[in-house]
Amino acid sequence: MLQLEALTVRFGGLTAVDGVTLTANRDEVLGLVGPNGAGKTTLFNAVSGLVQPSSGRIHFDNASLLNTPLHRRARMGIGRTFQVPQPLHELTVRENLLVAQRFGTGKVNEARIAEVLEFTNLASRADRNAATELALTELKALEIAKALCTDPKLLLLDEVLAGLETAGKRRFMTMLQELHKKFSVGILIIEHDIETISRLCDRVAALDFGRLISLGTPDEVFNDPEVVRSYTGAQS
Amino acid sequence: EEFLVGEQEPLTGALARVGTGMHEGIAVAVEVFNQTNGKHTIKVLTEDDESSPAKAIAAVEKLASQGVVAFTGGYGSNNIGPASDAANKLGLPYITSGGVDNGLVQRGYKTFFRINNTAGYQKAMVGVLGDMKVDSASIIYSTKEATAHLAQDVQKDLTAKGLKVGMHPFDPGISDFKPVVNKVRLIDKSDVILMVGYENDYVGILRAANVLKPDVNAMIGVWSLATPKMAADFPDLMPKVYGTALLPYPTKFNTDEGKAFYDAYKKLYNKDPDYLGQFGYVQSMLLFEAIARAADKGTVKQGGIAEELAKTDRNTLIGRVQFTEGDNLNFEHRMGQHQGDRIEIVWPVDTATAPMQYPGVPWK
Amino acid sequence: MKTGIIALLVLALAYIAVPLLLGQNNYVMSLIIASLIIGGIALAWALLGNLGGMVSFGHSAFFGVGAYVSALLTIEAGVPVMWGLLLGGVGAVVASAVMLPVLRLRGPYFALAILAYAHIFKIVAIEWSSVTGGSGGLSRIPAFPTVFGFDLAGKVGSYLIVLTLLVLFVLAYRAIRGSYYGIALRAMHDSEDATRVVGVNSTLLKAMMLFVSAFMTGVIGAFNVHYISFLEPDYAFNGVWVTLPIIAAIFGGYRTLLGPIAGALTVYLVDQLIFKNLISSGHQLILGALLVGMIIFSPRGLLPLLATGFRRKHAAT
Amino acid sequence: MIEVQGLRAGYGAINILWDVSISVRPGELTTIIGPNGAGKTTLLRAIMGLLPVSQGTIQLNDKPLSGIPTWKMPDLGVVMIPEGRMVFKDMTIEENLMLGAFTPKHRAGSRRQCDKAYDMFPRLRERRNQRAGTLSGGEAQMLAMGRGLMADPQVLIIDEPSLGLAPVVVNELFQTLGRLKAEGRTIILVEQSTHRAVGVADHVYLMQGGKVVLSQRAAEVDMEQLHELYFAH
Amino acid sequence: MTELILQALYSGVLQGGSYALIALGLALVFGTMKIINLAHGELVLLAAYIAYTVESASGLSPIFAIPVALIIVCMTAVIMYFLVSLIKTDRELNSLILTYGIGVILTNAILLIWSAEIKSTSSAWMQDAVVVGPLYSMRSEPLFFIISVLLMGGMWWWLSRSWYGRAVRAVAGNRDAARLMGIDPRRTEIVSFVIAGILASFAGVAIFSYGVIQPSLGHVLTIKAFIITVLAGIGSIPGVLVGALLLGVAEALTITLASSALQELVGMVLFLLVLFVLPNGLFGAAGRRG
Ligand SMILES: Nc1ncnc2c1ncn2[C@@H]1O[C@H](COP(=O)(O)OP(=O)(O)OP(=O)(O)O)[C@@H](O)[C@H]1O
Ligand SMILES: Nc1ncnc2c1ncn2[C@@H]1O[C@H](COP(=O)(O)OP(=O)(O)OP(=O)(O)O)[C@@H](O)[C@H]1O
Ligand SMILES: CC(C)C[C@H](N)C(=O)O
Ligand SMILES: [Mg+2]
Ligand SMILES: [Mg+2]
Repeated sequence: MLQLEALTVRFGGLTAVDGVTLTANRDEVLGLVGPNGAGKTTLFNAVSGLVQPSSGRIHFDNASLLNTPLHRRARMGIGRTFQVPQPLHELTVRENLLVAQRFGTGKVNEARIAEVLEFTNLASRADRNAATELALTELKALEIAKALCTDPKLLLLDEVLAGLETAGKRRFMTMLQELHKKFSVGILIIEHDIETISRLCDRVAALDFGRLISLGTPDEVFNDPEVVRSYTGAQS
Repeated sequence: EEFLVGEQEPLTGALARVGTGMHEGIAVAVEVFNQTNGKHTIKVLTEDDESSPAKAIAAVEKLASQGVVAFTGGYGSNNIGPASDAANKLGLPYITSGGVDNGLVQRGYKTFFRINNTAGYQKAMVGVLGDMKVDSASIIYSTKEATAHLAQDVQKDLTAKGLKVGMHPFDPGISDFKPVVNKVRLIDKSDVILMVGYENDYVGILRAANVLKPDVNAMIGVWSLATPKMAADFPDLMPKVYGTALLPYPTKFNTDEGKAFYDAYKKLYNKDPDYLGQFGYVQSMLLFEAIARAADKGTVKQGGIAEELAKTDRNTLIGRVQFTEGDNLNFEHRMGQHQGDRIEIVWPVDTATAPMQYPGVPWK
Repeated sequence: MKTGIIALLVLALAYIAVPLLLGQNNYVMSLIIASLIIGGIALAWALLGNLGGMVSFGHSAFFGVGAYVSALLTIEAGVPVMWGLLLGGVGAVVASAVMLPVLRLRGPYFALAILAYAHIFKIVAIEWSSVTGGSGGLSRIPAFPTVFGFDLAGKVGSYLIVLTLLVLFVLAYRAIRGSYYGIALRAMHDSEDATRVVGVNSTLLKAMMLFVSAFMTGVIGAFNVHYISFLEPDYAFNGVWVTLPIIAAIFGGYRTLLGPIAGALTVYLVDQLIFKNLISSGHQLILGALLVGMIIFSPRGLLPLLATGFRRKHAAT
Repeated sequence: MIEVQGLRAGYGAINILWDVSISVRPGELTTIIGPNGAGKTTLLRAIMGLLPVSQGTIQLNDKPLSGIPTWKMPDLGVVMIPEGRMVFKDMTIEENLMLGAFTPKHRAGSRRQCDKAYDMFPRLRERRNQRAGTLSGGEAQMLAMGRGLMADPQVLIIDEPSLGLAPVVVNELFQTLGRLKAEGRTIILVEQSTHRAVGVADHVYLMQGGKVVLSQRAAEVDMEQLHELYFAH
Repeated sequence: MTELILQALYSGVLQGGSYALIALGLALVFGTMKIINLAHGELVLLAAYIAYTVESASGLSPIFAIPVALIIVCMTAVIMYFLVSLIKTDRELNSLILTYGIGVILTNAILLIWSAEIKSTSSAWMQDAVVVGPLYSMRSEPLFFIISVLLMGGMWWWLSRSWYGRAVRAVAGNRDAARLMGIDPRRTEIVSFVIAGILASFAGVAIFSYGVIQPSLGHVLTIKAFIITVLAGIGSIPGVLVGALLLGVAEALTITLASSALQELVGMVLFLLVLFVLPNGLFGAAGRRG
């Protein structure tokens, strides 16, 4: 569904993403790992339209995304979350979802919003101010809920699990697995916790210095010597 | 019988300086009129228009609601236009010396009167150049309305007379005149520089000229320039500079009216009157007299004041005033020159108080 | 429900009581009209600020363009004055289209870039004298017509026109604010990227707000020119057309629907009726002090301040 | 070294901490763990004076800290490495690091300290002139850590340092923490990965709902029991 | 023609020197605190009027007014900072409006104290011509040009080399984080305002020494200063000098080659061009786009 061909993003002299060729499918959970600064978030930014690739191609459902403005990518079915949660300011949780739905899908469906609220455990928080009255867990849930409301085919999740306590992490993982099935969305997730990735993902892609250094099942990737050297290190 | 007269004047804002000058003249007119007329008295209610057209309208309306029978005052054609428009709608006469735009009289209002116009200033500028027998002139003028019109009228006159004329408009916000003056110095190489602007413009131009010392024979301005205040404030810039003026300074008034004006002014403000005061005085005096005449005929409420004003024909401190469709076509300015700490009238020759010092510029 | 009744009462008061009680007093009427003019711009300014998240220092550009377009069309092309108002607004929208590049700018850059446009428009109005009459401006601007024997050019007529314009503006503002666009716009100020990735075309929305705000200001500019029958660049593009509305909007509460108008009425009337008599020269000093005080003690403005005061009082009793 | 007694604090009208008392001994690493929203960050902010205290006392070396503004803390040898990405976005990495040594007595050694930080996080050296605002999440976290060490603090208060770091870097981080402790520094560590935190700690506090629910020497901690407590709401 | 252009360049450069002096204070507060002080022009103007008062009361050259101006203007600046520091929410926007209000107050206070009349120096020494080959200027112009460049160099050295320079920028970036570094935000900010006051004092005396002042001038100065700050790019002192010279020269050339009526247009067009084409200014870092 999502195809990256030789995708490259440069910032001045720095090559943040370097010739990455990768496919993500609707029926899988694909993990994206790599050392800090490897270019994971930048890759997300290129797919969702926040940065312009320097070269290479991005196809979604066989249509090129290169000249597609950012807001239209949401309508095409690409939803994303941010590494640092970004609730829509000044709005309540419900309004956050209303905006996402109205502009992400073109119509408003209250039932669907109720469903998503329920699903992400935010129902009791629906009328809170999203930016000022939510705890970290709820903010992370809201990030996912917002993306869900745009009826995505593919979700880009940037470290949604980071900073969560163990129990919370487990709850979120269950939630992600369920939503993958229930809403039939493909998931591309960035995460540093190896255990989480192993449990959640069908396939894993590892980046280092912007390059794709390994791709395969979690086992294959985490045993790849290059990944061990640059990323996982000797497990202590 | 006491009559209320409204004065709408810019006492604050960009025109505050000139507005205050006018206001002093109007106050003197009240003083003189009330002492000499005997039968009627005038009380002036003053309203500040803050140099803004909308507030000028509001001022006129406020004064009308307080029962004034006519208006005197205003400065700047852009404020006077809407203000006199409002007065006209209310059927009340409006007399001024603060607006020289031709559009004002072209409206054909029966209630609008003014005692001066661009033509008078133009005559004085062109006239003094004739006496100097120059071949070329550079006009440095502000793009503001009254100044731009006057500059263009003068240019037409001069070109018709075969002079070479260089035109240099400037924006009112300009801070450094050196590049402008330098163009005159190096390109135009004119005999004289004509300045059409306001006080700060003159100071800027003269400053720049003082530095660049263009090879010209005279620096000639219009209103706001040949005043004792300018001589006092900028002693090094003013010597031999020309500007329109009606009377020399220090002045001796020969007529009875002139003496009365002078004394009253001195008494009220403890200083010598300047040209703004004269204008304010003259316009108001003409109005007050018209009110008195209308009162005697009992026509004040029936448009009598405007009728009486239209019939005006009188020698005043600024010469003979008659109104043709609201405009005083007799109006003719004179040209003064800063000579030492005096201001002498140097044009026209028959009223001159001293010969002009020509050629002569501040830096020579 | 309750607010609906209050709104109707206020409207009745404005439409019936004011003309009946004050209609004869030209002076008071002209003050009220002038403050409604300021209020109209303040409303348009606040709409752009509140919904678009943009502070403008250049609304005089729209005011001036609206005035010129309407004046020229009515003088030269014989367009009826009432149509002139509408076209003045359209003219301002066209002018604002030239400004679209500045939408990329943020905060003070946007504010001052718009101001730069206002200056440029003014210079164009001065220099393009064959059309605009140059710095001398235009004269013989047609006034409002007489309809069914009722002179709209008079004080009461003009008052009713500007009042109606303001009512329409408020309704339009309310409709936009309540729509999904309004919600998305509110979100956009502090989280633009986040808003965009859920599918909001933020540039388009901001442009729409600029257009709406420009349109309103242009209509007011056009109204003013026919009301006052006077037009020159210095006046039409004068800074007061933005400074007074800003003071009014901030004072009344630029985040509220009626704050800008309430602020304009208060500030302008108090200034003209009271401060001016206290200090004849420089009475704006007090306005400046009020603005400073308001920003420090109640940055949300007068109406929210009153509302809290009201609530507190009720809670106490 | 640091004594917190009966502390109540919060944000505006909302109170978060309820009578929290902790005691940090010199030269030890004290870890505070607890679920999201337990008030750990709030406690650290209160200690640093970033939040007003409504009740209770905080003492440093038996002297009350009330009335001492946050910006005097580094002078007293107390430095906090805040959670999240509180870096100076518009300044370069190097400038950010230098600011860590802002207090006059540390300025002289700032160059040397800076090199030490680069040695610890070589990635930062590569990027020394990059604007901090454009760093990746993990890089920003490294920068915050490096900056905190610039003033060579006696007391180090660290909030979730491993957040968003790659596993290799996390390993190094905990080694570094161990080394810092060995150098005799006092450390307060808030961490989400309970195992590792308890592993390096001398003393463990568990917080829940704004209260301390467990205080134990690290050696005595039974991880099973801890987890039970952790999930008991 | 060459002589004409040379003179225009020369006048433009000298004018640019004083523009730089006016702009620097604004650029400093903006660059360090993200606050656009819309009353900065009024501060400059206040200094100019103080110079006038000192000159007319004592007959001394306006130069001697500098100490007096420093005291009064810096005090005013500190009061302004105090007011700004009272802002509780949304400082970037509210400070814009607050300083705008302060500008209104100062303009009207100046009007009340000194009246609307234009003022200008009567010091012949200041206005005497200095002729260098084909180039002419008033004596005060090169004098203040040199002062301006010196002040700017000092400022630049101090901001880029000193710990204070880092501290102000840190406070602007993140107050809480700055406090954790041991920086007292209030103190660094007051210092910024005081320095802006010092620069404004010199600038004010400068414009009084070769120009004409009137109460409405403050607003014009603020806008010029902001244009230059944008040309420069945030936080760049060399940028301020270059931007100011560019503006001065562009204006002088426009007057010389076209018409002075277009002078103001130049600044505005330059301003917009730089915003669109070089969004970070001539020398600046990023930050003005949303
Ligand atoms: N706007 C930018 N300008 C310059 N460099 C940038 C910019 N944005 C990102 N970078 C650099 O690009 C590299 C990749 O950053 P990115 O955020 O994609 O990393 P990441 O893989 O998400 O890392 P992390 O796991 O730490 O979040 C980093 O080294 C970062 O410093
Ligand atoms: N600025 C704030 N205003 C209001 N409430 C806040 C604020 N910051 C945090 N809170 C609330 O205070 C409570 C405690 O938050 P705190 O950040 O101290 O938790 P924590 O233990 O650090 O959690 P985490 O592990 O998620 O970092 C939470 O409920 C949070 O929502
Ligand atoms: C001579 C002056 C009274 C003219 C005035 N400046 C005007 O605008 O018309
Ligand atoms: Mg990342
Ligand atoms: Mg925390």
